[in-house]
Amino acid sequence: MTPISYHMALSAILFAIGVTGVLIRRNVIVMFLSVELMLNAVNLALVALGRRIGSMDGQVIVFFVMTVAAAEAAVGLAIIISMFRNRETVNADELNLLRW
Amino acid sequence: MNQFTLAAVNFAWLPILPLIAVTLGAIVVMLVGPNVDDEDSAGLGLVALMTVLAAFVLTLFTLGQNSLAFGGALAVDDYSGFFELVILAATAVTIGMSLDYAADEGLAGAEYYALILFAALGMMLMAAAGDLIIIFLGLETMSIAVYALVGFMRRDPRSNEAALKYFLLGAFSTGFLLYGIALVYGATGTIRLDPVRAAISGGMASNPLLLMGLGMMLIGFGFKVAAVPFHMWTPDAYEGAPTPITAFMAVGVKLAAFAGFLRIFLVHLGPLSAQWSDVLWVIAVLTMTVGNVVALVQANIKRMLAYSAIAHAGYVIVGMAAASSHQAGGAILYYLLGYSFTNLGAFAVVVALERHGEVRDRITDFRGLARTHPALAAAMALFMLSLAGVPPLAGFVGKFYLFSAALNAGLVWLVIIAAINSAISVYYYTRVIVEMYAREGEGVSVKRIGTRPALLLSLAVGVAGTILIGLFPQPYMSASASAFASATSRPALKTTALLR
Amino acid sequence: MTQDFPALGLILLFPALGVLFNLFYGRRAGRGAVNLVGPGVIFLAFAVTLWGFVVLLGMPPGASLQCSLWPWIAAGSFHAELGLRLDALSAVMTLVVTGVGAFIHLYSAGYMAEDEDYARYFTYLNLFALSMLVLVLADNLLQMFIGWEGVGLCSYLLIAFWFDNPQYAYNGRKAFIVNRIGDLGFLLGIFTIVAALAQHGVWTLNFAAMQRHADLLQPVALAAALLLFFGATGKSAQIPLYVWLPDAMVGPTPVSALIHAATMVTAGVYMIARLNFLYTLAPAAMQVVATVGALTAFFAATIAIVQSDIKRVLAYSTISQIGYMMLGVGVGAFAAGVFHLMTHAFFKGLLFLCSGSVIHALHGEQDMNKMGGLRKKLPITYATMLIGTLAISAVPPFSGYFSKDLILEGAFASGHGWLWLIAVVTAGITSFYMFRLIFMTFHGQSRLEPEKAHHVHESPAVMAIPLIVLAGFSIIGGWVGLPEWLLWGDAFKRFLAPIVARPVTGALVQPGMMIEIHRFATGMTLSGVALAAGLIGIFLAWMLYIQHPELPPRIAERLRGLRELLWRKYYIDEIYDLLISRPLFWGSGNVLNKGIDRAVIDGIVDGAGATVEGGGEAARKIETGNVQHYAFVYLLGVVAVAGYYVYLVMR
Amino acid sequence: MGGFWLTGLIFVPTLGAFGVLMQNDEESIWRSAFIFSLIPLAMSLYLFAAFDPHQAAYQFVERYSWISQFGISYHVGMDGISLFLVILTTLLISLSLLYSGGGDIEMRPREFCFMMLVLETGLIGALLAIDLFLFYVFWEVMLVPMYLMIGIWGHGRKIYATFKFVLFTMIGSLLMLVAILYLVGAARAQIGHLTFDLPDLYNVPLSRTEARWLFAGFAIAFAIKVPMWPVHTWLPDAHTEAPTAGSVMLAGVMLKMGTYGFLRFAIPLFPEVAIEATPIFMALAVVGIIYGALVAMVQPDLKRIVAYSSVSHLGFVMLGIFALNPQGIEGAVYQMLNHGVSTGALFLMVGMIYVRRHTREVSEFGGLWKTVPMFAALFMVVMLSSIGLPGLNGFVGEFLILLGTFLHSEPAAWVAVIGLVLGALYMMWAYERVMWGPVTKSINQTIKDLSGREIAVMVPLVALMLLMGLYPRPLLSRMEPSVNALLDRVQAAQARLDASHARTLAALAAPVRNPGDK
Repeated sequence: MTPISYHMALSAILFAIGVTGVLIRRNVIVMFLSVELMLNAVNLALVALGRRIGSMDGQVIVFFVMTVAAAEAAVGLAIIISMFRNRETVNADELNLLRW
Repeated sequence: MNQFTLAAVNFAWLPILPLIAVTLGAIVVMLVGPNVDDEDSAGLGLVALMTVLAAFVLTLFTLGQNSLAFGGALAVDDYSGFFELVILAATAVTIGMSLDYAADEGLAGAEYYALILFAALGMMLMAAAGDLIIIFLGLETMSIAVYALVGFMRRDPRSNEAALKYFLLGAFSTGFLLYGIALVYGATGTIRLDPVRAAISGGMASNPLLLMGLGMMLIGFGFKVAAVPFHMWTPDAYEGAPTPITAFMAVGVKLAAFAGFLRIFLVHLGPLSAQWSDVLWVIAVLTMTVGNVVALVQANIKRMLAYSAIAHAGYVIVGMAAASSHQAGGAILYYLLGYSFTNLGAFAVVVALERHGEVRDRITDFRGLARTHPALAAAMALFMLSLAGVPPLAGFVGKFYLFSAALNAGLVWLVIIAAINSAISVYYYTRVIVEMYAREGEGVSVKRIGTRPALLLSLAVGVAGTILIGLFPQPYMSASASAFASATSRPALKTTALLR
Repeated sequence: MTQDFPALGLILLFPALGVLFNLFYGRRAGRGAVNLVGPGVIFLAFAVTLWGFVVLLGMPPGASLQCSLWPWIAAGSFHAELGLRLDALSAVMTLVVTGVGAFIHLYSAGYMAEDEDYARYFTYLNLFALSMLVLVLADNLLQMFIGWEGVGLCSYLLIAFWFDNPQYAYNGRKAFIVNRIGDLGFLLGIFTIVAALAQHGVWTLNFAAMQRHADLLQPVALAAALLLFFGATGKSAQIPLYVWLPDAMVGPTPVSALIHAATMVTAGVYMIARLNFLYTLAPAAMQVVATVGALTAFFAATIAIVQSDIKRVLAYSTISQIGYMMLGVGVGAFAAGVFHLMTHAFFKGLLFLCSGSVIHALHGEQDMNKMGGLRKKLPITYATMLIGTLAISAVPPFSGYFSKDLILEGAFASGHGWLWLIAVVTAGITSFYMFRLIFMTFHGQSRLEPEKAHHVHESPAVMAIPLIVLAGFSIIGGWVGLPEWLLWGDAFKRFLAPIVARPVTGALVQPGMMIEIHRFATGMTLSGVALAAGLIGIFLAWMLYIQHPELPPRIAERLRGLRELLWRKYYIDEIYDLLISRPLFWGSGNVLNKGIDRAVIDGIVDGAGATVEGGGEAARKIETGNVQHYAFVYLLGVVAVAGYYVYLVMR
Repeated sequence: MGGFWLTGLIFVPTLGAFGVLMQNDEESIWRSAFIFSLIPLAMSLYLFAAFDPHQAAYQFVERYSWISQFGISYHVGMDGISLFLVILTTLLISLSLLYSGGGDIEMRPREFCFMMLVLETGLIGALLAIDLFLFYVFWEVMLVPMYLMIGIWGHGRKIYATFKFVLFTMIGSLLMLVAILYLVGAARAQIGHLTFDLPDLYNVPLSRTEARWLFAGFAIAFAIKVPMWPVHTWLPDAHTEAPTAGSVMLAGVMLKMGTYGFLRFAIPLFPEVAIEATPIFMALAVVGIIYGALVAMVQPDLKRIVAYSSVSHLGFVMLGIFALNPQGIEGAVYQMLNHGVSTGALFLMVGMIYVRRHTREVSEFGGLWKTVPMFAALFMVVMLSSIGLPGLNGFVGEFLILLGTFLHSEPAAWVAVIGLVLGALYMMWAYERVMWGPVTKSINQTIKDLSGREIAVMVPLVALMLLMGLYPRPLLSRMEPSVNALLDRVQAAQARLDASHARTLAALAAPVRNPGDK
């Protein structure tokens, strides 16, 4: 079977991709998707570690994370929408009413 | 058997009764909400207030016992009790200052108060967490609710923007926290906190997984407590949010975040303090300095208070860096206590200044306030002085306690830096006083504070807390100390079987 | 032996009461009351003094009356009490102060008859008398300092009496400041003495006690003596601090007579005589005193030659005469110095009052070039002033002759040949410029401005009486000092001897011993020479100002440089101004105030503030509002933390 | 002994402050404030009478536990040094209130009286506190009302002045706080429990370096308050912009907090370091004396002149303190009182003239004696006391200080005496330009002479000047024991220093023979 380090490496890579996405994509929705990618990367790690340790906790957390992510998505999209209503943009660069 | 379960029930439900109460209250508010139109949402507010008070009373009953519930998922100790009480008080005050603010601003009452209650629920969970999952759950319950609250003024683009920024960054940092949790789990093989401590005290000081996880969690909490360099969201979110929510964030969120932060690091990762106190040393210096120095140049009171909140987080982290001192825990709790009351009061004044539509959040808006509303001005002056650390007010005694703890841990230079920082902070806090008293201005006119009992009450709580905690600190000090002690000195795993 | 004599307190009490009365009720009570009280209290003090004096005469030589008041400053072992002491020396001085003072007060009543500020005037004048008496009767050095500065204050107030003239106000301040500079010396002298005695566990400034422990003072005698003498140069207007006295003449003339001729300015001489036991321990210091005295006497006299303001002539002559006294005490002839002090008080007081009477008659005219021929119009003034002039010119049998003679004798006998010579020459110059004054004022044809000329009038009785009285003293005042081979011979010296000529243990020179001229012939020769010098002076003055009035201008023309030098008082004021005042003010204003205070210190302070604020401005700019920048900063933090832990692991 | 005298003294003003808040019409505000200020005055005078002049220990001591966890107690007591400063405080507060009621303060009298009385609490508390924490609390408390007084009732660049004042003092006091905490920690290591009680903190074994740092922590805070050169520049601004009563309290009492701090805390806590630091402080003091006088000389503004004169006078005080002998220290304490009385009076009179003319520019005046003789005459007396004329109070202090200095180090005294001449120079010059000469500005013809109220304010001060000048004994004798107690500590430290020097010398001389010796 594949050693744990592979899973860990993969999750790290996915996480990094997610982080990069948040940093470089201008569209807030895509940024949010990148965040979801980060969470899922962590999920992968959790599952892998759980399996290695041989406890259920890992998987259990994953379920929690997925639900929470869903809730987060709901609120997040709601915010984005109301934002879009007022400003007609989803471009991160244009969110600079509040600064300094 | 049957009796046993009964007993189990009688006993085991007690610790979560406050949580349940808050939840129920939230649901009730949500259900009856739609039938109430926004202008007189105050009624819902009162319901919420009642709920909180009920929860407060229930929490009092949980005090004194020191155990774990739900197989260790919840820690029922004075530590959680302490934080829950302060959080509930903060929630109550927040609701208090919201009552006619919400009506004034035409906010949808039902959702508003329900969300506040849910946020409170999350905070309490964080305070009571005995388990990494609960930490995570609590954090998210709180955060998601607060995201919504920050963006609650749907028509106000500033509010939207604040919410979005807070949300994006919040979710972003959740990732790191979660990653940290995962790694710690991987390293220690458990998500219960007590076993974590047990595991690491077995000397895994250089376990890469553990250290990395520790770092990641540190970052995650650093974000919530607004420690530099993870603070960037704070000013924007504070400025954009409805003012009562700003207060709620500045106090409630911070308290909850620190509750988790302290419990994990000071208590359960305490044995590894050598591995993180240096990081906190640096973060403390950065946080205090950036917070104070940037606060100097702010023109917007909410933004200024945001940076001041950052700076104060810095002082608290000074206390954490002093983990090696026996005083540290008590000092931090006491400090947070005083800080909460003072800040709530300050924000209450800001709320009092606002009037639907008009934003009265520039420092210059306070000009001449002493002439038009002497009482408000006096209260604000009191809070500013307390934040600046002028004796005999809460802020000063808190600093005093923290600094002596840090010196006790031998962090002389850190304390000197902190002292210089609070000298700097005097400048911008007194600037508000100067605006109110020294500068000649026509002075804003607002609805007489007397006509707003809830707000008046919130102010009164703030004033009373600021003065009493400072003037007669002994009881609060011993309370803080014993509360912290209860978290560290828990007898070996004594779970009450409910979900076993 | 000393005897308690509480009545001494009255000598101070009366003037004090006078001060209070004039200060609080003077204006309400009216001119009559003030004119009664002002001089009255001094006459009362004079009476008490006489009483004490009589008692003192009844006691064995060297005895003293005392009256201790109350404890004053005490800290640690140091303690100073307030107490009064009337012995031969202070008796003489007190008699002069109260006696001459009383008559000058009386004279003032007439002189100030037109001035509406009479109450303030007599307040000051009584206050002066009080301070002067404190100085004279003090039984310890520190209390003497109270009077010492008190008289300085009064002279400040009285010089600037007509303060609405800025020049007068300035002169007043100048006097006080110059005096204060001298007082520093006095103060440091006190410290030196205290320190020296304290080393041996002796804590006292009491004259008697200090005299008992004089031997302990030996190591610091020179320093202390010089420091105190520096104080004296200020008070008694000696080189280098004499510059204030001429300017002090802007005060009311009675003030010039009382303070700047008769009493205050001689305080320095009195102090040195008081501390003779200290000075005799430091011959070098006495050498300095004598030299400074002689030089001052000479230079001041030379300046007096060219002055045309009648009061300024007298002022410089005062400086010069005090120089004589200093010479006297400097060469160890303490008695002689004090003797001259006394006679000088008589005749110089008289001279000033006369000049005052002249000025009064001429409605404030002081320039001798605008006088002349007043002999007829002011007979009393003329007569009395002539007496005074003869006295100061040391023409026997007028008082000046005896006292000046004693000093010269002392100088010569103590082997200060050169100083003696200077003194003799000065004597000549003195009589020259004094008679120049007489001739220019009273003789020759009138040079008065016509509108003043016709209502020139002799002064009223209240002013004339003091003139006559003082004139009388100027004649007979010296007779108590007849040479020992004559009648009651040398009474004065014998009276003072126990005080000023007491052998001091460890002293290198024994005063009293050294100035005994037993050879009658020598004595006669000496006084003969001095007398000759005086007469020559008078003759020259007569030649130049009576016989050939046209000569002086030509001589002045011929010796323009010299005249200018004298006219400008050797440019001392200018030099001080250039070397001290200007740099002081310029430096304080530009270097200290603008430079260090504003620029440097405040610069640093505000700079620090600005730096912090600038840092804030810079740091806030990081908060761009762009959420991705925030995430980036966040990530930097992540990298740092992660990096740290990687490092921990790798280590 | 005991009773609640000191507590009353401290907190009656606070009660008064809130009592004043109750008042509404201006008249009753001023009256009640004045009456409330008279109570502590009376009490302090009673304590003067009841004070046992032969006892060095604290008197009228009260002690209650406050923050037991830190061993902090409400511990107050009075000794021969604080006694007089307390009386000075109560007196000046009453007089300032009496004066300010006469029209110097037009706006917001209620707040003003409130501040004044709170300030009194702070000042008296700081003077009587024996517990370091308590002291620090009062030390900060007195800062706030003063800061607000300058900010609210000040003139001109009052904002700049207030910030400068607060930041200067705050930086100092926070460093002091750190020092206090460190000291307490060190004490804990020795005696096992936390305590902020001053006596317990004596003789805490500290390494030389520690002691030096801690002393610095205290000394900087106090030096800023004094203020010593070169940290004095907040003073002229604060003084100049403050309302009259503010300047009076600031100069009269607050500055003394610095010098008092040296006497009560810095020196007795770290005598060795104090002894070592003496040359530095003497030098700074002397510089301050001369510097302050010279700069005062060239100020165009009467208040700035007086302000800089404070720098000079406080220089004398510091000089006396660091002479570390009875003459010096008693002189210093005495000089604190003198300065309080005379400078307080000066500020009051400047205020009186300001109320009349709304300017303090020297050049605006001239020939005032003609129009306001009583004012001018009183001003003369005050000035003379300020320049230390023998027979008035100023001289006693300055003489003792200079004598003490001379006994300690002659050069310092030699330079310091120059300050006397300069002092006379700038004061008299200013006086001459303001009071004498012709009346240049016609407006000066019309100004009124002192009102009854103003005379009532000045008379006690002038009386004190004469009394303290001619009969200082009751004051000096009461100070003596306390001062000696302080000096005993200093001498003990001196002995220790000498001993250690001897040891080091011995060690140098014979390192081989007795290696144990270090």
